[in-house]
Amino acid sequence: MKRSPAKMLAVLLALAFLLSGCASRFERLEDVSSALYIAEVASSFPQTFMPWFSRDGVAPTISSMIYSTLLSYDDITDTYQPNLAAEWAYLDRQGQPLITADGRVDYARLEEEYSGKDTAFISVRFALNPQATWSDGKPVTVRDIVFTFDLATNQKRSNHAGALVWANDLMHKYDQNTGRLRRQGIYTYDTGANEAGYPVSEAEKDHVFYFEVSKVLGAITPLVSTILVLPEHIYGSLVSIEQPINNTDPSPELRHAYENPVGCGPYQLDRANTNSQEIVLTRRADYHLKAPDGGALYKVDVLKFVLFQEINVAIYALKKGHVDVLDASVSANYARLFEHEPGISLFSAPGIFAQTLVINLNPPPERMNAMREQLTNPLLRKAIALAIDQDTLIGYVLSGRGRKVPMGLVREGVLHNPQADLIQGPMEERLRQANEILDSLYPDKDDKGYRLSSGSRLSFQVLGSPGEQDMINYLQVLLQKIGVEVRYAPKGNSPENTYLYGGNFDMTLQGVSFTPANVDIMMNAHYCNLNRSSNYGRLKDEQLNARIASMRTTLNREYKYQLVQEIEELAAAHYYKLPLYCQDVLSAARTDRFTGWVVSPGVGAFNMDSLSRLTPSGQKGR
Amino acid sequence: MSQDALLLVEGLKVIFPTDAGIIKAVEGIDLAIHPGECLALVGESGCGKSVSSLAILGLLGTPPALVRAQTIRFDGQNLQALNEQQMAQIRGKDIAMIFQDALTALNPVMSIGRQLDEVFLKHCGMNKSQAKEASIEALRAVGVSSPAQRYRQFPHQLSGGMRQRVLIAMAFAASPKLIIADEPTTALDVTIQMQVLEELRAMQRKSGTALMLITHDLSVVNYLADRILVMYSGKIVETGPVKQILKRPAHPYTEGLLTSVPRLDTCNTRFYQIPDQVPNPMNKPSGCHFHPRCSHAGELCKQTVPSLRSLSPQREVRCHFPLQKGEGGDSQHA
Amino acid sequence: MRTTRRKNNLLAMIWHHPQGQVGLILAGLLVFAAVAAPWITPFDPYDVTQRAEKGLAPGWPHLLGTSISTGQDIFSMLIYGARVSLLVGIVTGLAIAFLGAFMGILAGYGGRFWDTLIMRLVDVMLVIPTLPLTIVLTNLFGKSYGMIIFIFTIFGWVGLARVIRSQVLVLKSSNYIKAAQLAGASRRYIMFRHILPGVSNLLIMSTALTSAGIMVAEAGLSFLGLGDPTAISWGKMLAEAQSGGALLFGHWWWIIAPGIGIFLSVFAFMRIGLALEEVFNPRMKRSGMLLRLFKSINGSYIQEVFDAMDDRPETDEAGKEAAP
Amino acid sequence: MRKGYVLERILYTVFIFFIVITLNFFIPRIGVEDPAERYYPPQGNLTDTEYSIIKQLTRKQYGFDVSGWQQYLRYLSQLSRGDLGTSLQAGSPKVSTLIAQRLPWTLVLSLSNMLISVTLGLLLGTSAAWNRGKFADRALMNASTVMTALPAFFLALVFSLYMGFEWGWFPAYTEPDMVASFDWSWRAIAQVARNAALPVISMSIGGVISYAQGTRNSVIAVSQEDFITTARAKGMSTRTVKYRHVLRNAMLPIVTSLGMSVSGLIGGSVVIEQIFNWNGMGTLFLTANNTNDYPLMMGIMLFLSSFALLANLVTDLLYSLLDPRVSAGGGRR
Repeated sequence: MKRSPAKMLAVLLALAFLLSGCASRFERLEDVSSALYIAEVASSFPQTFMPWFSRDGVAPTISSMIYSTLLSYDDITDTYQPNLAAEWAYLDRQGQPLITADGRVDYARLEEEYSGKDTAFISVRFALNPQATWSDGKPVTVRDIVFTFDLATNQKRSNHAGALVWANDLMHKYDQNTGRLRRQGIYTYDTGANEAGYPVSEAEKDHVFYFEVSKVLGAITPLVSTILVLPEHIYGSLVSIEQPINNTDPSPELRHAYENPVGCGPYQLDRANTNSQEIVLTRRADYHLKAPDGGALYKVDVLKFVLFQEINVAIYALKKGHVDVLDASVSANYARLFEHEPGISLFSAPGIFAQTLVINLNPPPERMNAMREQLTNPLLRKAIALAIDQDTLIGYVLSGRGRKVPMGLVREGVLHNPQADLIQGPMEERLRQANEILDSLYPDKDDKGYRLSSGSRLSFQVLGSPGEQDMINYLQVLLQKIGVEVRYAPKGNSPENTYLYGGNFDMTLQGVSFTPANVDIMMNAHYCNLNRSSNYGRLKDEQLNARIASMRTTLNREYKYQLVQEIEELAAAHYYKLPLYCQDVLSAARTDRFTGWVVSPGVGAFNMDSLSRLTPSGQKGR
Repeated sequence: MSQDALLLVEGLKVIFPTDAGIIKAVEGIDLAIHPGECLALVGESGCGKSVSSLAILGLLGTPPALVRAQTIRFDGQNLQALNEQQMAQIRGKDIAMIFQDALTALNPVMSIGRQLDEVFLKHCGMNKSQAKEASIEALRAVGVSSPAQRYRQFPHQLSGGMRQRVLIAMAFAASPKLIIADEPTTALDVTIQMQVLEELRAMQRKSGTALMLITHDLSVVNYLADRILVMYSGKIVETGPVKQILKRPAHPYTEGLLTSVPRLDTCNTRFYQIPDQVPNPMNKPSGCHFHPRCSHAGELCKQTVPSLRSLSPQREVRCHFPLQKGEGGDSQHA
Repeated sequence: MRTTRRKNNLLAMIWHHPQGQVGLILAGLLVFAAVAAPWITPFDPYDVTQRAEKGLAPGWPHLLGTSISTGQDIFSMLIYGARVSLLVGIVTGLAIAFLGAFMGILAGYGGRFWDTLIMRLVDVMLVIPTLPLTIVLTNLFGKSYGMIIFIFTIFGWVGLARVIRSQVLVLKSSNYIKAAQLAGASRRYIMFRHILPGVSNLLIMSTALTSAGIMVAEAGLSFLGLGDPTAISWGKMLAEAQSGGALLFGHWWWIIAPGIGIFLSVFAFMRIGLALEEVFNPRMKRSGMLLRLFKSINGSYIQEVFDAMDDRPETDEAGKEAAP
Repeated sequence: MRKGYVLERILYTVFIFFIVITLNFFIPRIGVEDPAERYYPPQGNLTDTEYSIIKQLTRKQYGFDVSGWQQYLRYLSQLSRGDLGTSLQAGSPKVSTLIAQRLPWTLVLSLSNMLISVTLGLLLGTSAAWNRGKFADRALMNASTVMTALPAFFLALVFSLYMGFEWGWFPAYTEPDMVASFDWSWRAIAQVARNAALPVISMSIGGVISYAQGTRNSVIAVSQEDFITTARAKGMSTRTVKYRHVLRNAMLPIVTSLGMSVSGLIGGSVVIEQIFNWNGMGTLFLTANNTNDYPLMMGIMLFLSSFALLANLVTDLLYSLLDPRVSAGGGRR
């Protein structure tokens, strides 16, 4: 009797919860329209869509759908596809396009034309697609291009926007301190193209423009394929030196522009349905690119990006049918989960990042110690490289879902150099070689391994994130076989306590990816630049530096690729970044509403290619 | 004689079973209080006197206590046969209690006015405003200064003497027939003690209420009581009229109690102390419980429990070797 | 004197307390597991060569299966996890007892200045959100168990110091301290000879209870990934189970196993703490035991007790008649 | 007298608040000489000039371009305008805006947790105390010794595993459209209830038990007080004694612990929010931590501390209303 109120309350609460549990229903399962539900794994969604803002999380994906670049670049084939720019060409000294008969870039003539020393830059001509419009209906004109690239080169007005780095090779230069234009490098009808010797007719004045870029082959790719073009009619009046575009405290007008993006990409933001958990994009009917049959290039009307904090949640949502596709790679451990699941396909694409073991071979004097001193010896590094059995690592760490990487770190394509793979042969033989080297270096050996003359054991720490601990443990086992000890050491989660830039570590892990598009920048970053770049172990080799410099500046593409291959060999001989494996990209998508998913190297099931091939499967969701 | 007693208790026993053993708190006591009479229950702390009074009123929690009695009769009613609700009707109305420490005996978060009101509301059928008037009047009657103001105050805002007066006012509120006063003045300063005792006696005289006074302080007994009941270790060891017992104690324990009271008329420089401590209630000595501390004890005392023997019509003692023979006491009284 | 004698057979006193016995046995088992982990585990979870197929169900030889993410033997991880839990729990418990006693006694007996200062500090500490600050601090100073112990100690002394202070205030007004003061004992002497022994029971008891609390907190921090990333702890096991897909795969054993570890260690120390509380403070005895006693003593025995109180039959008559 | 007490408490709270603000200013500056070292944007292939520009800008952005004292004063004036700073998240949202977005969702969890814990705890605790030693009491005491050793996040995982994944009674993770599509319709409210079920249950089990145990012990302790005997001796009915005399006094320690749970109301659900993917302050904080968003972290810290302070103040004042002894002098502690 006395406990009845407590009991009643408990029963009521339980009932309330149970009843509410019955009301469960899911939007996607009832959605018959052509809307794709995409699970995004991120801690939060951006509320603003200034394309230059953020390179983290979902923002780049969304931005690339709302905005467009001048051209699209295909890493693998090293070719450009038109986007905002319908056509483009390097120009010879007379202003004639350097194009082969089949419409490709004529690299041979380019080299011929520009290799001399009498000119400081290459001229490039672009013609915009006249069909291209902004999502508010205004046409995309050369004014937008001028505004965008002018802004990107002016640090005073753009703050440290992401565009800063990529606009480096444009000859358009501003004074860092005054923000005044020092050298013009962009020309249109209105900004003196004809006067500068770049002919633009009256009829083309809204579509034709010229760039002057550094005399390197790598100059054009980042400019045309990474910088998203901004609408001049929106931002032109808002941005100034006082109110730079990438601003931590934007004016209300600027903020409004950030939050309500006007882009020229295939999709536009559906502000009404977008919120902190869901970003909704709708397809623009007037998008300038069309499918070969004249229909819409992308088959999906609506994209709903749904935010999940954690990959497990997203996988659960996919399994439950809350979403169509996961825009994140799935761990190999989860492959089993999808194998027998009807309506879900698991895709496997080769990865593009080679995981490497970086050895600190040149620590600053204050970071030097006895162990690190050993690592400066390439023979020791070679012994370590010999002992790394990629097959074992792929088997254990990736459950077999990965591929081997040669010493040159480039696995296939135009840059691949089979000669760079210095280490080959059966493992037993390699271990024997390794021990031979070590025996000659360290006469003091017991059953546990080698010792220095000081008596301390040959032992190194490998700095890694907690997720990499397991892999390092396997490395430990592999190197144990040749009597070298490595141990996991946790790295902090902020740059300052990762110790990487100060060279305060023995070894660490790093992903490396060299592609024709980035090889200019990345080879420099990985092997030359000592200042806060990816060259953690501070490799310094004059010959290599020179080779990379000429690789960056040559205008001969064949020669450039040849140089790249030589660099691969040179770098491999340093035994500096030792390849561990290349992890496959696993992705999963539901096939009950859409079929036609495709994957390509390094990319999961959700990609623009898939979007242009998806077809509704006709049957409603479960 | 027991027929006309206001309260008659026979064979009251209280035990507390605990993990370590059974505490025998009260081992069968008999007592009778007549209307208007003041009976003093005297003994050291832990002898079971407070427990007895609580047991009579049914205020002991069961558990932890177990209470047995042959008779608990009040005003012709068998209290043992009453349920909790009926007992509540008797408590406060017919039998009221005054507690030792007024600070802890008053609810700290209720104004004293409201605590007083409760009695009038419950037992006197008054409404709230009547109760308030009656409470203020009651406060005034026990000598609380500016009672209307005190009415609103909380216990911690009053002095010790004032609080005790409040308790007295509360006890007398419903004009009960019997008041059990458990060490009413122990917690007070000596000067305040006198004032409070004065008040208590005046109130008792005025209303003709019977008073059961529980104390260890013989001077208080001397001041208020008519009859004495000395308890030791759960048993009554001596009863009789106050004057006789104070003058001629028959039990060595009573004598000890008397000698330990500081007196102005004698020149003892040191107080007499009864040796040792009160016996462990869980493991009491065999025979007479007092024998380990008794200077007169013999072999008999260690083995046989002495029974309560009559010394004179009004006096009884539980001792194998009483100090006084019945006649002496009797003649004194006569 | 009395307290020292008590302390000598403290273990015995806990042992004789039914609840404490459970606690002692469990704690003993856990300590054994922690110390003997390398010998009693079938696999060494730190050794990658001893890993099995990922995501095995419980069976032989993997009693509790293997983890999905690494293929480590869950049973062995469970045993090894005791090390972290016990180490952090006990060390922090002791550190808190030390700091709490110091601060509490200083506040209670160090004079007005210290009292005000420490009590203000206590007020500030109580307001600061502990978990977020812990997260910030581990971020700043790196993740290690030393750091966790330090942070727990910094935040943990507050409650204990307050209790100790009020106990000291009670002691201070007690007669024997006053007597010692009158006798001219120095403050330091009184502090160490009288006050410290006076609060020692409280300290011993709270050390056990704080240790239990710290074990839960440590598991929570490890769960959030703030513990030593190289060590195997129960909290981290739970975090790995969550992030590694135990829920998706329905591998309940991977979640239950560390949960049992946490439960047993916390339970053991709580039992010991509560037993100490009751041993030191018999008034705290739980009513449930009393009542069970009521029931276990049969009615006739109670009756005997009551009967035995009566005066002997031969004298009884006399007494009855003599009664007025 | 009472006014004086209120004023004293308020002044004291302000004083502590000031200390907390100052601490909040200094903690993120521990060991930071140059914020550019700590917070500079993701690595790229920067040239030296670019890097030096970025450093300068970062310093300015964090206000490290002026001396320490000026930074402190600037911080104070910024706070006085109610500005908690600007997050490093894309789009530089205001910390206060982010908190305002997440706060209601955390409150949904913690308030229902508190409501359930307190009501059920009080009911169970008092009924156990009235029936001391009987079955209900012993069941509660046994449950409490077991449940206090089971941390809430473990329960949360177990519930999530069974009630969420295996049996599908409740969403194992917060449905992503819950926040997005919330519009105060019954459907939306039911959805919130459904999603909040598991987090709230796993949080409140411990809460109910500890409140029940606290209430029980408090009620039993008060029942043994002298004034309860007085009340019974006055002839008060059992009911009056229980509800007017015992409960009122037994509530006092409960109010204190209630105050403590209120001050932990917002910060207390970090782990649970993380497990159930609940978009509250806890996940906001963890996100800030993972992305080294110090302005956001410190803004949240300050908000939590201020909330706790306010809760403590209200508890103190409430306590003084319930217990007349407090405002007269001394303290409740």
